[in-house]
Amino acid sequence: MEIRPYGDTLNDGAMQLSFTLPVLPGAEAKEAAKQLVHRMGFEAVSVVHMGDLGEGFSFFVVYAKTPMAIDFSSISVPKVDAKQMGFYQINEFIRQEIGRKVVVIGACTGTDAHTVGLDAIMNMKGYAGEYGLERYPEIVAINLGSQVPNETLIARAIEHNADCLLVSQVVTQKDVHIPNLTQLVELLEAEGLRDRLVLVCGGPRISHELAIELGFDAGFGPGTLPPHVASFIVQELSRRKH
Amino acid sequence: MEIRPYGDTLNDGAMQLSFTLPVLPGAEAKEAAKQLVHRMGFEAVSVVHMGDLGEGFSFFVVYAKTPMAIDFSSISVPKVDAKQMGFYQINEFIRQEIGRKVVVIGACTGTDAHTVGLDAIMNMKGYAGEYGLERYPEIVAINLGSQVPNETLIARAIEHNADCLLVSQVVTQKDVHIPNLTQLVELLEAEGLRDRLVLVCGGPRISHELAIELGFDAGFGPGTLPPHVASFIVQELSRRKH
Amino acid sequence: MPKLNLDPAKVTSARSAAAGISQEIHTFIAAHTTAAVERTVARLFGIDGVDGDGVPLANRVVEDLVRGGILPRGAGLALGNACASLALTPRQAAEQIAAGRLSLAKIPFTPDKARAAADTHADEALRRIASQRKQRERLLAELGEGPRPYLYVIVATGNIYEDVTQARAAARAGADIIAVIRTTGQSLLDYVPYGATTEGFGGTYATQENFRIMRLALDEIGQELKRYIRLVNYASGLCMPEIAAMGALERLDMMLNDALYGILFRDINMQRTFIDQYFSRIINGYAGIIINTGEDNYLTTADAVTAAHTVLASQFINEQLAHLSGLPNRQIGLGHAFEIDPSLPDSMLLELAQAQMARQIFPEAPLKYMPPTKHMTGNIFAGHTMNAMFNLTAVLTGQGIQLLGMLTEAIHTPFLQDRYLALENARYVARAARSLTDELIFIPGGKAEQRADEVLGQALALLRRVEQLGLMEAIEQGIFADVKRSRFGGKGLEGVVKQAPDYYNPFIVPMLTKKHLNGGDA
Amino acid sequence: MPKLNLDPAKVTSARSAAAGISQEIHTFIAAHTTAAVERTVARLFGIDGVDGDGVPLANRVVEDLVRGGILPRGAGLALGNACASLALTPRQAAEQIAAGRLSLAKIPFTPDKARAAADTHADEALRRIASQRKQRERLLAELGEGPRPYLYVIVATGNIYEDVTQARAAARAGADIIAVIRTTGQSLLDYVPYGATTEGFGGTYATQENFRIMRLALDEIGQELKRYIRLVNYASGLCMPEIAAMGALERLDMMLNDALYGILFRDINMQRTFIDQYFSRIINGYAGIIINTGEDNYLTTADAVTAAHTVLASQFINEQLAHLSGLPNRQIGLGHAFEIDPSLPDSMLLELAQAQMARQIFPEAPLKYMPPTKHMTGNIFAGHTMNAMFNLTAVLTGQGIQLLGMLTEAIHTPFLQDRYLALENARYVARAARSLTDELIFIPGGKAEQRADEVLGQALALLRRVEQLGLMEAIEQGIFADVKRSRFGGKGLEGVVKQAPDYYNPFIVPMLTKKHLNGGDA
Ligand code: B12
Ligand code: B12
Ligand SMILES: Cc1ncc(COP(=O)(O)O)c(C=O)c1O
Ligand SMILES: Cc1ncc(COP(=O)(O)O)c(C=O)c1O
Repeated sequence: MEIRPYGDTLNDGAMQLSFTLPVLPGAEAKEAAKQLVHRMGFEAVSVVHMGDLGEGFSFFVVYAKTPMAIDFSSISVPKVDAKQMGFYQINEFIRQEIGRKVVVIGACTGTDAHTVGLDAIMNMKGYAGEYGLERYPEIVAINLGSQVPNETLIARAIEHNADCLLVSQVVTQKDVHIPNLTQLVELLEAEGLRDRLVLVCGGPRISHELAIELGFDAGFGPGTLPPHVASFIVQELSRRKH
Repeated sequence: MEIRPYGDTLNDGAMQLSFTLPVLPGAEAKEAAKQLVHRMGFEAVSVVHMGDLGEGFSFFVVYAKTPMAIDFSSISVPKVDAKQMGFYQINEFIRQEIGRKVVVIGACTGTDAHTVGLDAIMNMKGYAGEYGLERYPEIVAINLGSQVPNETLIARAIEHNADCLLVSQVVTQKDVHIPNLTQLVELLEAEGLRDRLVLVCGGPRISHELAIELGFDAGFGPGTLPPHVASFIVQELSRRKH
Repeated sequence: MPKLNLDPAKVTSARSAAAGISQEIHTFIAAHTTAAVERTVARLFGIDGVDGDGVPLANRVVEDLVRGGILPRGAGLALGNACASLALTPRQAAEQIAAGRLSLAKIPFTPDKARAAADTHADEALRRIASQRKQRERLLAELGEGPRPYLYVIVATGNIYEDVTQARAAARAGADIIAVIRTTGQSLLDYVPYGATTEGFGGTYATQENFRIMRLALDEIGQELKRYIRLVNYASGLCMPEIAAMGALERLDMMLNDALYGILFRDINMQRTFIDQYFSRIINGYAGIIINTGEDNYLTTADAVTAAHTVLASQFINEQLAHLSGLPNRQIGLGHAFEIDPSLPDSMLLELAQAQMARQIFPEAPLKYMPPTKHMTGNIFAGHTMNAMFNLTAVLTGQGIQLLGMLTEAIHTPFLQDRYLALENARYVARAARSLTDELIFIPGGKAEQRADEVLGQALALLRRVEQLGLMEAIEQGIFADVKRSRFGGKGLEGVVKQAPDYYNPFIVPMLTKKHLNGGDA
Repeated sequence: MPKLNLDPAKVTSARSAAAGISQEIHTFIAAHTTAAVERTVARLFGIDGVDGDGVPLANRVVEDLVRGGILPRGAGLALGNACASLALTPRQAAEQIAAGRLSLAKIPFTPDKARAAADTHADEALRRIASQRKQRERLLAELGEGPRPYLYVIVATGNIYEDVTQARAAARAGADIIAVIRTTGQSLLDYVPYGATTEGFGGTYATQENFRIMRLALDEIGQELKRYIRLVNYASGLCMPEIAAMGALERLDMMLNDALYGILFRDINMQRTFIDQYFSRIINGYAGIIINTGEDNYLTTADAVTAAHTVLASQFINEQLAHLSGLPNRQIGLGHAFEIDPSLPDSMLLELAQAQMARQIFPEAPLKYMPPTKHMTGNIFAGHTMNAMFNLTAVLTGQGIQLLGMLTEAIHTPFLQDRYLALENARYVARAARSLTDELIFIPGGKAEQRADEVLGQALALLRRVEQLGLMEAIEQGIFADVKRSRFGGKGLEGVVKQAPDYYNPFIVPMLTKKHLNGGDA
């Protein structure tokens, strides 16, 4: 099924854009904005606003139509491979399938101090009506909090004989999360620990796809709830056992 | 000079987009949005919002970076070819160079009833501090108002022996203004009147370029003031005389 | 937002000046009829459809009356006469007329039979309309409705089927009212187009079939959402009463219907408009349809600060004329708008004062509050902020009907996403601020009160002047919206005729007396 | 927005509980010093720059004091002693220390000479700071400033030169205040980076050179715009007083400086923070710098409705601690925020009540009002509307400093266009609604008043509890922001030392007594 953006008529391809160009406002600037958008393949380009941002910058709002379509039926998104379970089911699963408590260590690593997302997954009180991992009787959940160096996280993992690491990365300016996450995987591999751990990351700009690419076992983005994460961890542990 | 959009770093290419796709929200829809924008040549595509519009439509806000640049020095914009004059200068010019009153007839043609733009140019009281053409002693300005058929406009032009027609087109949905403007030129040519008249159009989506393309002598867009238009008319008339 | 302290004497004087103005015009109206009024009677008699050339049968009937010189007697009697004499249904008569096989003037006229037949056919129509009205009441009782102000959005794709998609999505996103905007130019057509249409510019043709398609779609979604979704279309134009009749038959819930709009903004002849609006409003009134007046339009050509009083003056006139058509206050959706230049200091204060003033002067009217339009630009972000301030003003001053502003107002008729964002904006603001309505008060004697008093005073002076001149003369002098219209100029004058002494319109009395609507105007 | 009727007895009691809490902590503070405090003394003595390994000379000096065991006596005396004994400038002494050619503990100690030299060097610094303060006053008198609330925006590109471009553009677009946000992680560095920097994440390094570059840029643009543009940076962190000193020297106008922020949100040791904040605020006070406290941060982890009173309680504590550092009320920019979940009914009413309450309880403080952040999403349009409601609240309640929300808050640090749109939004709302401040009042006994009373009551109870426990104990119990911190945990404890009996800091007294600032704290 080929789909296109929709403004007010099916497949009209209508889209809104806004951007800044490093030139003073004027007829030429407006034309430059138009040509730029045109060159991207848009048609019926209409520059509906030009504003003076000062210091030789102009702001543009543009409406245009794209002839581009996408075959929706061909889209497939890698998804975390785990059956969704609830609080009781997960604890029961651990008792049945793993037979001992699962040790999970979480941290906001590097210089990241955004703990709210990780806390949503781990804290007793939980998030959006779902208990956090600390409340799970069969999980030992250790939250190291913010700005934890990768080295410290690994040291704690060894100390507690962890089954799983949960890493949160929220600051993504200039892609600062990428080297930070990559370094953790490298350090774990160097220590020969990578395969002993279920390695999970999360944050508003993290997708499962990205996580896999960086060498993690799973990645969780916005809207994640604690049981999503716990379901994956315990099923992955059980898979590895077998 | 090659320029690119600017977010917070020169040439970072950052742009904002928003659009609707005719699919239900979900992981696949989000991926489709991402791939679509990617296919347009954008990089670092980040789908930052997906909303449910109902009836099987989803709304997306996307930030992405374009690698595309535009050579600003190569941009040239066709401009109305006339020296800017003021109220007194224009009337003096008519007295000196034309030697009789100039007859200008204006109308919102077709089914268009948006008179404010045309009135801004023609009405006594003027617009943004500039008198309208009706106030010019050397101009006979006749404003036919709204929803004037092209045929009626031509009849009045003949009746008043007009020098110039001013046509306003504001409604542009489904490009309804294009056939309407084109038809006027065709009718005038059929009547052998085209060359006797300075033919001017205007409106929020009219550019000089478009006007020329459609066979007009000039086109005026947003922000036009009465003396802009009058300067052009009188200089064009004088050019034709010589 | 309780109470500006307004001078009740000024309000009373203004209302009585408007009543005088309306009475005077009414004397004129009562002695005339128009082609559109008589086409409406024909339509209500069941004469729908078009002939082979696509000309509506109702037009064919009236052409025949004109040809036969009996338009001044009214289509009701002529058709009643034909039906009674020839044992035809009105529709059959119309088909024969269109086929050139019948001319009404040629049938011997038997007044009593004609009148009785007219009443019979009228009664059928009244029953259909009454039952639609009761259906609306049933659905409202069953499904309920959104809180006030009702959120009102437009669809205007030009294609009724796209309109349906957009309307359904809007209802899901929280819209209470859907208006299908009309294509440009329709208001100047002296007939109503026919059938489902997919080709309009800046709007979709108002046809009875389009009304039906949208009504069905909104009823369906209303059932699903358990919220009655109201449908709006436009009466004003050269077919004002005809479209009102179509709206009554297809259970529209609101109609744009202004006594002056066509005159001022579409250059429709004033005699024609006054006569047409009278009957169209009688129909709206009977059908339980809320009218929306168009005072917002003044502010698209005039300045919202200096012309504020013209809005108020026009509201008074629209109110009084509506009363003469039997519209109760709760069906009079007087219009006004948030159109003050946002670059002015205190624009929000002035808007609040104006909106609150209107609220108090017309306490029972479901005021229709229009968003910023003319100061909207291509800067969609700045526009979205203005809309938020408008939404807040609407909520704080307890407006009845809140037409939502679109962030793309200066660009295109709304995209699906534009409407969604508008609804989201309005719902957030209402949720956040609704209870501030009872929490905040204006300080007595403050700027807001002074401003309201000033506007009221100016409106009163204007109304007094209009009363002296007479409304037609006042319009000829260009007192409203800076527009001058001559009594004998504009479109549609040819359709105006003086009633014959035996003129009869079988709908006026039963509709005014709310026949079949047990409990009077209930 | 005049006056919620608040119980003055509750306000007085809350303030006196906070005074008690602060006094108790002050006893502890007065007996201690820290590595950061002593590095600050060194810096103020002119010890800027780094050694060959990029380590700041100030750190080298303090390491040397630690090694020599004389940190408890203070860097002032040690350096004074060295300078007096060896006829060196402090900077020369520091360079020799860094080169390993000098150790302060090894120089025979002559207390009187040491103290006199310390006072001399201190006096030089005081004069420089005082002259910067006077320069600010001159510029303010000459250029004037924007109306209140001042519009405050951030730049955070990570590159000081891009920051300059963005800051200048923001000033043109109406910003009154520019804050250069700091890179992640800097607050945990136990030294201050050096020189102009172009590589930060989520912000730009706070260095003295970066301060200077931005100050120059803003002075220039201020001259052009004829409006003094204020500059902000962050003191809080492991180098709180050092950065405050840099700010004083480079004429920053405001600094983020909260007595609890580092403890709660950066896990910096509480003893360290209390001691550091005391001296840093003395410096801010002397320099005429307005501090910005960080109560908004509570609401990023806790709920803005249920934790509203923790904000108020913290404001009381920050106020009292600031007084102990000699800050007059008009330099105490207490923080609070518009963070109520927009999906809740009445969110606007609750925000207005809270903002107005803060306004009345701290009437002279230039309250710093923070925009919605945690409920901002990738829906930039909805976010822009929330920001408009925030802007309105800020204006209606007469806040002092209005930090503008960005429509892209949930996405990235601001783009040039984001900031522009934010300023446009704020300026429109202020222009439209400024005079409503004096036009609207809350009804007595209404929901807003009840809510304010409730929050005040809860804050009072909380402060009483903290007073009983002592502030350190209260933090250990997790009373603030749901965060528990141990007295001996967190970063930087190793830098805390008890003062020796002959400890001397040559800045405390002259700064508290506003030496060289004729007219006391003027
Ligand atoms: C709250 C907040 C703060 C608080 C943090 C308090 C705290 N203890 O966490 C404070 C005020 C301290 C703060 C500071 C800063 N912040 Co901040 N902050 C935010 C804010 C407003 C909300 C973040 C949040 O709490 N979201 C709610 C949670 C529940 O959502 P979430 O993190 O996405 O988590 C969910 C999922 O992603 C997932 N998840 C997240 N982590 C994990 C981990 C695992 C293992 C799993 C399975 C799932 C998972 O599950 C969660 C629940 O569904 C955002 C803007 C915004 N509205 O998003 C900016 C934002 C994230 N901050 C930002 C910045 C730049 C900073 C600073 C660097 C600014 C500065 N220089 O001062 C500082 C420094 C902080 C640092 N060193 O990291 C930027 C980041 C820009 C970027 N893209 O890089 C943002 C986007 C704001 C902005 N536009 O500038 N911030
Ligand atoms: C005011 C207004 C109305 C008023 C018009 C009153 C009147 N007497 O003009 C009323 C309420 C009647 C109206 C009705 C409709 N409108 Co209207 N209206 C507007 C509005 C809000 C402002 C237009 C305006 O006055 N601009 C101010 C003037 C000064 O600007 P301007 O026209 O650009 O003129 C300047 C230049 O362009 C130039 N210029 C213009 N004409 C000419 C001519 C010459 C010769 C020259 C030299 C220069 C020149 O100079 C002027 C001064 O600088 C716009 C939205 C907006 N904010 O732009 C919608 C808008 C134009 N309307 C629109 C529509 C669809 C309609 C309707 C069709 C809706 C309906 N179905 O009911 C109707 C029908 C009208 C019709 N038959 O044409 C759409 C058009 C969409 C599109 N792109 O096609 C808009 C964009 C709104 C929207 N988003 O839906 N409208
Ligand atoms: C009262 C009224 N009637 C009709 C219309 C639309 O009329 P037209 O279809 O002629 O554009 C409007 C404009 O919005 C109006 O306010
Ligand atoms: C008072 C205060 N200090 C400092 C900061 C920033 O600290 P850091 O640089 O540690 O992120 C904030 C957060 O905005 C704050 O509110």
